[in-house]
Amino acid sequence: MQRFSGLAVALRRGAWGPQWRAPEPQAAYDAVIVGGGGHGLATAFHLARDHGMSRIAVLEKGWIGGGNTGRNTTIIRSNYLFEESSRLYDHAVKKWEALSQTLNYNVMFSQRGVLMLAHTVHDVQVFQRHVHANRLNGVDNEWLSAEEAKEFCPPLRISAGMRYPVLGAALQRRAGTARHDAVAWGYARAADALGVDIIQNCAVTGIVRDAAGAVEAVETTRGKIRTPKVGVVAAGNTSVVMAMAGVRMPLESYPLQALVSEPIKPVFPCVVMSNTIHAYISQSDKGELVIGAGTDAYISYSQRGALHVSTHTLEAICELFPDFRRMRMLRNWGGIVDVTPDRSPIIAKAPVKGLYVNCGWGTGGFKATPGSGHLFAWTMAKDEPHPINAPFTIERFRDGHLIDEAAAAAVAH
Amino acid sequence: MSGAFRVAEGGRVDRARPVRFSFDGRAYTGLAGDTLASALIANGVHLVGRSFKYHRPRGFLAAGSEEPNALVRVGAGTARATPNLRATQVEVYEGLVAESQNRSPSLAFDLGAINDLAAPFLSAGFYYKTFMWPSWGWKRIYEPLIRRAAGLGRAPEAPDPDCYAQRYVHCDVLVVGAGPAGLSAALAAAEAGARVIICDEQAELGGSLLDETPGSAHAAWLARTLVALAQAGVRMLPRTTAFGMFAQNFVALAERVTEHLAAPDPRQPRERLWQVRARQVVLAAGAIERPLIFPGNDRPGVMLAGAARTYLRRYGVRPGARALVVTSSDEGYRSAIDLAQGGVDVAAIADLRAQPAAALADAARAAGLTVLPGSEIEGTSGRLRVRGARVRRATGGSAEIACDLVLMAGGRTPSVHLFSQSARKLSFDEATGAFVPDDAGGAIHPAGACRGVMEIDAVLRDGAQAGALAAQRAHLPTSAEVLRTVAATAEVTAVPARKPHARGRAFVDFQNDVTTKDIALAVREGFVSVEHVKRYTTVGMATDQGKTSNINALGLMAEARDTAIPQVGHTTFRMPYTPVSFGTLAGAARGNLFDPVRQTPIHAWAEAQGAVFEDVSLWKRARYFPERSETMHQAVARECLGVRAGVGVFDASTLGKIEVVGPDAAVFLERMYVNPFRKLGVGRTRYGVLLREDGFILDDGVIGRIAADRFHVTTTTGGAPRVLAMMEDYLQTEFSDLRVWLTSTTEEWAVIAVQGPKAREVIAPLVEGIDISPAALPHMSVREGRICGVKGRLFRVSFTGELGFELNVPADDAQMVWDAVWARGQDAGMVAYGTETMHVLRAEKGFIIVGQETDGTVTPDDVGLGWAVGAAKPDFVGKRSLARAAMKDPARKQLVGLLTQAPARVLEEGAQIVADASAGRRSLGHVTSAYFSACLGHSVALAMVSGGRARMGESLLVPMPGGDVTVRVVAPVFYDPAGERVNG
Amino acid sequence: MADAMPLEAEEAELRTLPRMAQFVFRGGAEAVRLAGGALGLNLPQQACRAAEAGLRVGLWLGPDEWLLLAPAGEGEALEAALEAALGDEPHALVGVGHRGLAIEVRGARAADVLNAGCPLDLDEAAFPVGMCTRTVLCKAQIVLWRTAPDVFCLHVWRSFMPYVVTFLTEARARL
Amino acid sequence: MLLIPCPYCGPRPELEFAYGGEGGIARPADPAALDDDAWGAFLYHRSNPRGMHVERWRHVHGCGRFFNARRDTVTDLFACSWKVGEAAP
Ligand SMILES: Cc1cc2nc3c(=O)[nH]c(=O)nc-3n(C[C@H](O)[C@H](O)[C@H](O)COP(=O)(O)OP(=O)(O)OC[C@H]3O[C@@H](n4cnc5c(N)ncnc54)[C@H](O)[C@@H]3O)c2cc1C
Ligand SMILES: NC(=O)c1ccc[n+]([C@@H]2O[C@H](COP(=O)([O-])OP(=O)(O)OC[C@H]3O[C@@H](n4cnc5c(N)ncnc54)[C@H](O)[C@@H]3O)[C@@H](O)[C@H]2O)c1
Ligand SMILES: Cc1cc2nc3c(=O)[nH]c(=O)nc-3n(C[C@H](O)[C@H](O)[C@H](O)COP(=O)(O)O)c2cc1C
Ligand SMILES: [Zn+2]
Repeated sequence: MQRFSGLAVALRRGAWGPQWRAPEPQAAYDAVIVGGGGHGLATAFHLARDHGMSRIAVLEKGWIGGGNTGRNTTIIRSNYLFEESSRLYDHAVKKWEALSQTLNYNVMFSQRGVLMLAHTVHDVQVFQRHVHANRLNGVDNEWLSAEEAKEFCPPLRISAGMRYPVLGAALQRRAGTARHDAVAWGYARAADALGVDIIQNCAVTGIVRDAAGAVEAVETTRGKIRTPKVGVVAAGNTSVVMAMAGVRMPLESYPLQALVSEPIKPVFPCVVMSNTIHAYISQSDKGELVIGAGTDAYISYSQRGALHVSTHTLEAICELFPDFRRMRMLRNWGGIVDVTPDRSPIIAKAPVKGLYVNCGWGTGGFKATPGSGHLFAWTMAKDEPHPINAPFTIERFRDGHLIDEAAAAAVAH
Repeated sequence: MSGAFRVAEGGRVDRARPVRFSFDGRAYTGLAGDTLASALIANGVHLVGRSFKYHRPRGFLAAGSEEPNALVRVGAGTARATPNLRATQVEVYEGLVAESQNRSPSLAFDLGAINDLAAPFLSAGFYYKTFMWPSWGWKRIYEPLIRRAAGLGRAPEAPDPDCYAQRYVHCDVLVVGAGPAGLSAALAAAEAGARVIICDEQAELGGSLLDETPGSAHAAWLARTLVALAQAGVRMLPRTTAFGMFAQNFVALAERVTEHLAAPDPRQPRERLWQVRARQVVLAAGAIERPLIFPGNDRPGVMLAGAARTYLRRYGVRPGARALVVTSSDEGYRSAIDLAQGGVDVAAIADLRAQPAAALADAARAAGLTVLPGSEIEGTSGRLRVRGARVRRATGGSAEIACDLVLMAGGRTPSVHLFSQSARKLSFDEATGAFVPDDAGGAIHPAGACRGVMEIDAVLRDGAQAGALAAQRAHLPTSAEVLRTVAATAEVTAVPARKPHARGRAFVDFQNDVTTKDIALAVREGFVSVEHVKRYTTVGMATDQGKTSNINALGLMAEARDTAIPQVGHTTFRMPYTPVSFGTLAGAARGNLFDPVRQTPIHAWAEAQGAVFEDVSLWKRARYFPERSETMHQAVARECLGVRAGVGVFDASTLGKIEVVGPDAAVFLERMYVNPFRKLGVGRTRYGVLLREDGFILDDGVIGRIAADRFHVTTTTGGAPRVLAMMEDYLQTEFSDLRVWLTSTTEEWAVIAVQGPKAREVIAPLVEGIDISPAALPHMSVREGRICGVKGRLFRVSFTGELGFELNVPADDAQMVWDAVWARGQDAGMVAYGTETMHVLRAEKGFIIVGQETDGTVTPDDVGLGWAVGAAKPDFVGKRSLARAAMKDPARKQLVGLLTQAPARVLEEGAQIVADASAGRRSLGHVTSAYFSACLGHSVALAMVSGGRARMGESLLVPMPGGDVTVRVVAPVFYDPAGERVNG
Repeated sequence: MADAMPLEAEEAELRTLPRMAQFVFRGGAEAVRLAGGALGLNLPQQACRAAEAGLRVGLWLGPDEWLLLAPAGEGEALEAALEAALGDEPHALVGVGHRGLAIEVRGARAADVLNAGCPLDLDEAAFPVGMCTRTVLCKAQIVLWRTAPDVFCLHVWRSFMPYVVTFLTEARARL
Repeated sequence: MLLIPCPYCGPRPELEFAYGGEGGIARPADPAALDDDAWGAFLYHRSNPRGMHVERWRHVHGCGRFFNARRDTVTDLFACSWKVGEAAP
């Protein structure tokens, strides 16, 4: 691997080779990861690095990072309500803090702080419950008055005459954003250096099981590949892939939209989220305002959403930040998010031997990427979950042990 | 005089109306009809911006919405100044103030240009490779630096004072683009009787016809056609960009209504969003000229040839004195000849092709122009404006040609943006060297240049056929089957860019400073997919979204990968076509139009009393009624004591109400709620708990049986729509055997709760026809009768633990009844109380609030409502789920009361509960409600605690930032545990 | 309100309508027949159509749902008459005379004003006189009924009325 | 915004509708007879297909009726819709 550093950039003057190879698929691998998003690539990286597995392939039907990894609003935080969740997401935040060094790839993790606005008495109760729960679990989260929130984020409007006044906000200072594409590329480069084959334009079209029902191979658009272990990390397409093994999932896939403004000089120092009126906003290092919109009401694989969903979000943005009303939307896009009934992910063994699934991150899995890859690799390698992901099974939907973050916060960015 | 470069006559500007404006503080004069770009060019100004990354000086590339360079901030003051507007689209008006961007201290001398010197280190993706050492460096040094360099313009710094409007509209045929193709389509469709809308992003309809000399046949056709369209009732929308195309021909248009006016009518919206549902759409969006790739192709004075022609013919300005025309297409010749005729000295036509069409070359030579076939441009010179270009001849040797204008004619790229947004396929057309719409079927009809038809008469025919076909497909009677017979004529031949041989930086994406080298580097580093190259180099990601750069970038990628453009593919076209203001998309939704504000019939009274309100779903509810300078706690304490000691009145009108009527009403409720309802007597009420099918509490409320076949069901305020929707769902799809109908009566009845030991004496004189004695109207009963003379329903219920009544009266009569109650109550010391007091009173009694004690993870048993569950019922919604393993776990959280050691200490709602002081201790639960109880003289709290009912009497800890607070677990009823006061 | 409008009053005008007796009537074919007798009016069976007889109106809202309108004073008597006529025939009759209020938008540009927030095609060919339906006006639900080529009647739940009026007033000013 | 074919009212704008999830999943007549697996599957498992999807909609701001529809989840276009209780066309 060509090492990246400022010095190397100066010396090489652009004489760089490929960041990863473009290998032909081999006939067999020890493990196959379906899906070359951040989670899939991170899983492959950890399988290779931590578990000494060398023959690993990541199969990506399009281009790596082209799924939700490449289309999210990059909000990273760990101030979730339930202990299981905050442990899971904080595991990831800790890894984010070292990720550029781990990968030797600058993923631009920016701990600029995430403010979650409370607009009603009920919001205040809910967020204060989060603050208390997080503090007990060692996760930073603090309560700000409306005035303190405005000081932290000057463009925020907090006047009393608003339709939904700002009553205060929960602030996680360690939270922030990262450069989404770099996460996929950084993991790909690091995994490739450990010998992982990253195979793009290779869609998995079937999962072959042996007489005993165990996974034996995958069918792909580039031929059949034998493997005893298949890890499905296909986000919005999980139901489709799992159906290939005859497994029905507790998932629905919805279009989720985001948009950016034209780039402007820095005006927005942090990340602001309002679950009550559906506004999620930060400013990228290039200058665009990055804004998250909602999901459409119906399941869809169209990777775009309806106009009224974006307009609804911009109404909220203009209400909270009336200075931005003359700003202009530059580009809007959609992703396909796979949503579980309790809005918490599944990182688990599937009910088929040799089949593992990491899905259900819905509107909020980018933040979990480094942790998720680590835990899923563990689960695949040892054939049993790591204690952190042990609660995130498929069976919880049979037994009723839900981890219902949805009940506490409408959306989980 | 409106500038030294204004030609004596011609163009569509109004020479009788000079317009004064300023740019970077200097005053200039233009003419009505000018864009800011044409007015500046008329004044000889070409340096108008700095590029994003290298801060290179930039001028005008184009004359329309595809402009990548000339972005300016327009408008005076902090609130209205708008960044990143294209000078080529901004119409000048008297007093317009414009400013250049992304430079400091000035446009001519910009310190940021130092980046240009560092360019070798700033190649594509350099930041992923650097800034990682030392590990704290990113956060403390590099990121702040990078962030400071971000962005182009400055955001407005005060709230936008303007307003925006929106409109839905339907039509048979929507025509996008009003060039010759669009206009002839609109005319044909209108003649067939269709309801037609035609829009164009430009200030005038006409498209490329606006460049025609006045008096020419085509100019005359334009004038005639506009009149005919108006007469046919076609809705014509200039300054209106079709920016988004969605499924089923749903098209979003943004109209700039007042932006071009010096003194707009303040009632007019600044912009308007049109949401069009069109049966058929004709896309006649034209084509965009391509730049050529050569070193120094970004210097001010390097311009698209077609744009130069537009400046000359439409605006009457000469974009320069001496031009070198560089072309890889036939079109460069036409532009060169036209410009020469318009008084521009054309130094030469440098054709990159070895063998230009002989006829064209001859025509150019006949016009006195020099043609240099097989040329290559090795570079341009000049600092803030082009001074000359080096041309290498096919015959060998290169020469410096002095010029202040380099015009590029790289062929035209059909504008397929909207077609592709509609999720339709494009195919690569070798002749035009561009992607064109794949089919002309369905309900979307590309026409004219946007499908590669370039020759004007063919365009007119193509448009007319598209319009007629669209009308026919919209089911309008047309005499004969309409056919599309015009073939995509590649009038010009052009190939997308190849890498130049000459050294030096050649720009592909002008705004984002992406060079040919960046693209080559990306491919070399393994970013092979077109989408990867886009993201690694940012080509096509600037505010112009690659309108002029994308196709050239594809050519370069194909070359680097040694393949062809169709194998490279193209990036995804997304809305908006050009940027759209947030305000336009948000429309009128601000303040009280952001979301409806629902108020009860008593609201005005409460407001007059000085009530403080809180938001609960869309409702405003009175939270407390402070007297004089009371704090909330003081007011609440007074209100609580007033209710317990005497009587209080509370506006409960926001409670959801559903009238459940029909012979099977009781059976229906029995299946929906956990409680039994069949045997509930007429005139009796019951507290009902509603679960989701997964067994968790969704809602609760009191349900009264008004008649054998009629129930009055109440829900929580926020839950009303949800509960009704869920009931309809079960009724219509699962229990459709039942003869029951549901009607929302939330707003029919206002609800006045009168609570307290003196409640009966207060209401007694107001009630007619109902015996309200304890025996006749026991707790949990309901009667119909007259209250203050109007038909009402009187419930005897209590959410306070006191003797209580809820007067349901018609909403129109509510204030009258309230006034009567209030007047009667004065002798009894009546207080008006709000939701906060209501919360305290019910907490003292241990009554839950759905959403506060419950959070979607709570079963009836968890909150001590196991008694309500009709265990004998074979089924109800959620019953089966209660039998799952997790629901029987003894460690489930259960509702308990908590008492603090220090009586005055009020716990924080949401605070966590632990068993001990050890490190790593785990949460046992949390405080759901906590108040100071003025009646009891100490604080009370409700909490959900793991295995809580088995912990009665235990001491637990509540960790707080200042230290743990010790609490004792008690039963969740603090006041009147025997429940005798309701009988009062 | 009036001076903020660039339109001539007759182009689009908002008017509050007098209070009416209103009922939601639900039931099957036989109930509809019996109710029609008591009402003196055949309830429309065609989707989204209104039927009128004198001052009594039946608006089709759903396949088994009608909104009945009558002069304010007739409410109690009409209710009694309907219940008597319907007897044991399963049905639901619920008084909603206080739940909603009605306003009228009239004038040559009434449809344009409504289309600021109502996504329906209000061309007379698509939405003829006599058509009625529940629909939305931006963020409020309304019942929309075209009573004449240039006149629309809107039934709105009372707490949404300030929103609807503000919305329409603003829309009218911005046409 | 989709144009949704209400079997009672005809094609109407999406804003008038509420989505009702996958269609054809009837509530078991006797839930108590189901084991936890079957009950969990009824509650939560969905086919979530890429392609044709049978789903429920309610014309909530229209006639108020629930109905069934078949829609392609890739193009979002409706193939047909039918009333509750009717057979799928
Ligand atoms: C608009 C939007 C905003 C969001 N905002 C945030 C946010 O602010 N914060 C946050 O934490 N999260 C956010 N998310 C969620 C986050 O993006 C995702 O949870 C996360 O990126 C999922 O990563 P992944 O690697 O699992 O999935 P993906 O990146 O989607 O990767 C899955 C990959 O599988 C591939 N694949 C699918 N089927 C097959 C097959 N049959 N064969 C081969 N390959 C296949 C796909 O092509 C894809 O590349 C947002 C999502 C969206 C859409
Ligand atoms: N100007 C030139 O030098 C030139 C070059 C090549 C061809 N032509 C001629 O152009 C004609 C082609 O006519 P045409 O009608 O196809 O194209 P056109 O360029 O004349 O008209 C297209 C119109 O669509 C508008 N438009 C594009 N996208 C839009 C959007 N999203 N929303 C609203 N408006 C949008 C443009 O502003 C333009 O007015 C031919 O006659 C051809 O000879 C002219
Ligand atoms: C955080 C973030 C910032 C983005 N910034 C830009 C931008 O500045 N310009 C741009 O054109 N697109 C931007 N995009 C959007 C991408 O161009 C693209 O639309 C998105 O990755 C989805 O891919 P698709 O549109 O090709 O389907 C951004 C995307 C993300 C996730
Ligand atoms: Zn309907």
